[in-house]
Amino acid sequence: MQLEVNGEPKEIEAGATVRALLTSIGLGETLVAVERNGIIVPRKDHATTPLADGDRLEVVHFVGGG
Amino acid sequence: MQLEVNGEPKEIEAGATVRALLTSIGLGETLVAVERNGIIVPRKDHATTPLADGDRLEVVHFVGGG
Amino acid sequence: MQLEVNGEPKEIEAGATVRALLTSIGLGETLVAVERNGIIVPRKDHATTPLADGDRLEVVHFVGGG
Amino acid sequence: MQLEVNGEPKEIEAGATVRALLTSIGLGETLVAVERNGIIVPRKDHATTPLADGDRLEVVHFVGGG
Amino acid sequence: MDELRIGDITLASRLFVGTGKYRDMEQTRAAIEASGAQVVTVAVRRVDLAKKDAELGRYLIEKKYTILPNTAGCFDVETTLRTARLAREMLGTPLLKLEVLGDEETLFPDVPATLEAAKILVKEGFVVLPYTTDDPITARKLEDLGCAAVMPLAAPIGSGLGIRNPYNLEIILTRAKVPVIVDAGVGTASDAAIAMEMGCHGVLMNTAIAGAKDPVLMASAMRKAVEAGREAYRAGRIPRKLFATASSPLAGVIGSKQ
Amino acid sequence: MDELRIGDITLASRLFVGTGKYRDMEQTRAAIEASGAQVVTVAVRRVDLAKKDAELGRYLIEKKYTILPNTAGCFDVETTLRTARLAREMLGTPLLKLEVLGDEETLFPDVPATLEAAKILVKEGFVVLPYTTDDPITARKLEDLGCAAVMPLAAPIGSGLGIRNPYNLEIILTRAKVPVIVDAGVGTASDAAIAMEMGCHGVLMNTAIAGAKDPVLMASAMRKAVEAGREAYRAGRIPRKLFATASSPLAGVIGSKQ
Amino acid sequence: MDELRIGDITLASRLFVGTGKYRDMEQTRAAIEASGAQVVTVAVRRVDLAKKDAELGRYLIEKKYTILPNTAGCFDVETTLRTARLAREMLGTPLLKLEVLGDEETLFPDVPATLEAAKILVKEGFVVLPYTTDDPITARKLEDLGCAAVMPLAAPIGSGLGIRNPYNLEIILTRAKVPVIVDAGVGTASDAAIAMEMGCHGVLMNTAIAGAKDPVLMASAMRKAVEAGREAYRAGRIPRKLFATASSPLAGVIGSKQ
Amino acid sequence: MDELRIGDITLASRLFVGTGKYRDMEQTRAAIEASGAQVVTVAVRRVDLAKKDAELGRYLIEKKYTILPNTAGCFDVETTLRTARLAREMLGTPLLKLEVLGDEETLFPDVPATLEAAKILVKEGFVVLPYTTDDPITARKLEDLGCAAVMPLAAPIGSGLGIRNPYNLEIILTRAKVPVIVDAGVGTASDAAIAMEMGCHGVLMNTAIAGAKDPVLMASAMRKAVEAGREAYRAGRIPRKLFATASSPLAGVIGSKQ
Repeated sequence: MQLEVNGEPKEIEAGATVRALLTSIGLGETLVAVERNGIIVPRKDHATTPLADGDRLEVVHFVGGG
Repeated sequence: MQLEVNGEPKEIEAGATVRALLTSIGLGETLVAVERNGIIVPRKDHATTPLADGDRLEVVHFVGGG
Repeated sequence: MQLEVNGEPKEIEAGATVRALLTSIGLGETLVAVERNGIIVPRKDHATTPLADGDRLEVVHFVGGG
Repeated sequence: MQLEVNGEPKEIEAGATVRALLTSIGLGETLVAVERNGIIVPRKDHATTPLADGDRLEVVHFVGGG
Repeated sequence: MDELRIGDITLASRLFVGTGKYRDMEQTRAAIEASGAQVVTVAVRRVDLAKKDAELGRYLIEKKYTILPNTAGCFDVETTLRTARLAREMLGTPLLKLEVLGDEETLFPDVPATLEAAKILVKEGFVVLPYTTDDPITARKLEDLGCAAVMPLAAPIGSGLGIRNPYNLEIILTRAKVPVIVDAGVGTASDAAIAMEMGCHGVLMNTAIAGAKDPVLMASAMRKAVEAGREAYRAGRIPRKLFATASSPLAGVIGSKQ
Repeated sequence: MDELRIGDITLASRLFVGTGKYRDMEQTRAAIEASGAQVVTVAVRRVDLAKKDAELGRYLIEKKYTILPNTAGCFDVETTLRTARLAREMLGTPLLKLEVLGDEETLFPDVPATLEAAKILVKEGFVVLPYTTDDPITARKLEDLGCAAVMPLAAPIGSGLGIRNPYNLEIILTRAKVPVIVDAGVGTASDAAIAMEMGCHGVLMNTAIAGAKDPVLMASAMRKAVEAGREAYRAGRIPRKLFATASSPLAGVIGSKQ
Repeated sequence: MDELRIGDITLASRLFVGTGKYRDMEQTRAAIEASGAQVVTVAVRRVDLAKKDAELGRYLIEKKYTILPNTAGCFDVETTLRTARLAREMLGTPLLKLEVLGDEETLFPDVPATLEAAKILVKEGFVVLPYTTDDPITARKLEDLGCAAVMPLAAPIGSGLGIRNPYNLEIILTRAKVPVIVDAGVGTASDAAIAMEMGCHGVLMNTAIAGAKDPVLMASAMRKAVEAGREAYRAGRIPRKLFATASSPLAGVIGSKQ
Repeated sequence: MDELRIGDITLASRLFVGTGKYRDMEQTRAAIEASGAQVVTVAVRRVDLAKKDAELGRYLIEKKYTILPNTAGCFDVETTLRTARLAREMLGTPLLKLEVLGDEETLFPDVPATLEAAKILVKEGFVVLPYTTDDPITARKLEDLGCAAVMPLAAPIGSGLGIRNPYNLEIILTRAKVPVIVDAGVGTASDAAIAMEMGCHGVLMNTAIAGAKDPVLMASAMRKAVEAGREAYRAGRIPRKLFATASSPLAGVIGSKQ
């Protein structure tokens, strides 16, 4: 299925969870946060939250800022 | 009937118009403006606008200000 | 004889007065002042003050300044 | 004999030296300096410098200052 | 001709004066006249039923001053709107000095309420001149809402502190497409001159004149200061330098060798 | 009548202007006239034997300006004294702007040399107006020597930095018994206004006018600024406060409960 | 012990530092350490899918810094709220530096949007430290909404202009019941010291350190400046006077008569 | 190592402190120690024959402070010279803070007398550190006479006004080849930091510390402020700009389109 991750299109197998997405990107679950269609997905729910075709995801971390 | 004019109670005969009120106060119609229950009463309508018991009126003019 | 006028050498006939010097330069006597060997020559004495060989003269006027 | 020490009159026996004066005041020789009639008396000469009647002496030390 | 346009008014004088706090009507008249101002601000207040007196309004109209009613004293949008409408009804003209105040201690504007009121009043056809902070974002929003000018404060009303933040004012001036009029905080003549030298289009004041020991003389001082500042702005001042540059020629001094 | 007395001269204008650095004689004339100044400074220089021209002096005399010759460009006492004497011989009047400069980079005065020259020139009968630093001790010494005024610099000559140290100037003003005229450093109109508001008795400038993009307009600005500052000083400004004071009455706003 | 409490955090250091604009992670680490700061701000940004790197976050957590995520870069309420919630999810703590910006040129806050976002985020349990203008009315509203501190700008972000309007800041300090932290505009050490001397409870900066030629040395300078300013505030400075007061005794000089 | 050399003395601390006006010897000791100063000024006064006490001198020598005797209180050259010679006789070292004062009200230096005394004392082998006005010409003359440093005042002694004329100080710093030490006028920590940030080589103060409500805490503040200012000067501050520059990246905010 097709997702939009951080504004860019991304293809992932149907039924993948948030955790699977993060893994596919090469990210662990600490020090990132995920928003799905405008709503936070709490870390504890990453493994149990399935994604759907067309989902818009934001995956963020901390960068230097003031 | 009983009005509230500029926050103070005022007694006036039933059926009086805005013009009559101004006259009773001793005011002409230039350089004042009248609001009745929160709505401006245009000067041209002073003579034809009857007041009702319980009306709240604001009668204002210019004073020194900066 | 040889004078120094405003830091420059100037030749003038022997016995010339301050007035003669000014005339030879093309200056009148108003709005200039003359110093001879460090001493002011008052305007009234211009005509009667003879110059001597080697005299150092300053002939000044007003210029724009602040 | 009669001295003036720091602007005040002081009586001391004839022939007294600078050192004797300091001793009589109760001062040692460190951390003070002595001027006699406007001239410094070096510390090494305190013991050998006799005072004379009418001498004006300044005996100074350090005080708090900025 | 160096004139200022606000809405469809054209002004030769860039000094706007208030009418509050004078000793009496005579002093008010003399000070306004000495100021040379063409635009004069007034407040809208309830007629005192005991001693009604329209002398001020009559005088200003007779002398053909442009009256700029304010909404001073209003601390919420609703009262502000009603006061503005009453002013327009009284005068028949849409010119308005918009003030929505935050609190009595500072008399600083309430920024969100000012924006909200400006939006409504512009739509109702008012020519809105809003009193605002020196925040460049708020100034731009007011301009974008259709205000005819922006009027940032120099310092608190009546404080006499002068232009406390020329940097913010400079940012506003750089970006504004409507006239920028310094409103509030001027203390003395040089404060007004500085505002004009920065490129402000006008200065509005009341207490600096009315509160001076001699208000009429101060009004004259302010007139000259605003003109002086404007002329200096137009004349193009010399650059600032750390070191000196002689004004008299250094050559030609006596005694020097050629 | 608010006039300034220096020596036995009485002046209505408190602006003193220089004549250096203008584009040409026509601009000089127009700027001086626009400034309203009555006292005009000039430098004393060797006649250029190639192109002598006394136009400036003639014009100033014809127009009845009070000419104030300076000793600008002099860096030692001897040259200063000789220049002063030549100026007096030329003009027949004892008025003198005394300058003994320390170096060309700063054009700051040489304080000991200025004091020495002032002492001699006062004894010779000159009416000495000395250019000095803003040092209150030096100002007092110059006054004690018999100078007719003291003229502390606001900032380096031609720098346009304005009054860099109002504190020193205020100390001088508090203590002086002769007129205090700010000489040098003014950059724009408000600088002149500030000097006058502090209580200075006059302002002397040249580069701020002659160096402006439009010198004649700047001359007019300076005239108004000096007048504005003086009037503001006399009018008695409002005190400075951290918090606000309303100019419009806070009572009588519509909608309020009695 | 002179400590600062914000929400339920207790801090010995009153310097808050950002982590942006350093050359590399090593310089970031060295500068933060030299600053002595305990609270460190970070931005929340999309993971760059090409080169993801969580080094900064890991380091700050490992070193037990208190991380203060900001909403920098957000120009509307919605994006701000979402960014705030992501930050909290990531960190597990409710501390938030709230920024809703007005435009990129000034990076001044959008006042109404900041107020709106603050209201929502406080309700959601965030400990909100809002970046704001130096407007005392807005500062009070933010406090009334339940913000844990107010953080007025001293000057535009990254401008290095220092405290451009100490008067507004002083009004805020006089009235605030929550800590006041100067955020943005500091350029050099004395700017930070001045803020603390005025009674500010802390200073937050990034560019002044990261943009210095030697950021690590500047970080040390800022640490000392904040401490110096705080100590001077607590020590009670001498009053300002126009005239002098001797520090050495005037009596007892040699040669004087008794 | 960032050290200051004056004559043949090498100093790690750039703060010079006076010893006047403390409550008692204990407070003097604590404040000097907290300041971290290595050079300590003292005055030379007549021994009070009634209660002679050399405690201060003994303590400073025991603790190996570098003692800098001053000629404070001297208003003429002769008294100054005699006081200087007595100080040298007492201490055996030629270090001298030269003060020749103009009057008691301002405690400004007498410029010609200071120059005259400096000339003589340098010839007599003193290492002369003269207190002077901020006049760049006088500063240069003192340097040319062989003074080991120049010490311009920031403001009147004990006034606490801070650096009243940074422009003059900057001119002096640009031109000086000997250390420039700000002497007098500092009021609080930021004043000292500003002096150091401008590039001054040291700061000398007394009243700002001794007159604070808590002198020992203020001494610590001053120590940190001088270090902060020096480090900031060496670290190279960011340039000042009117507009903003983001410290957090503007790219990568959530919700944005690529």
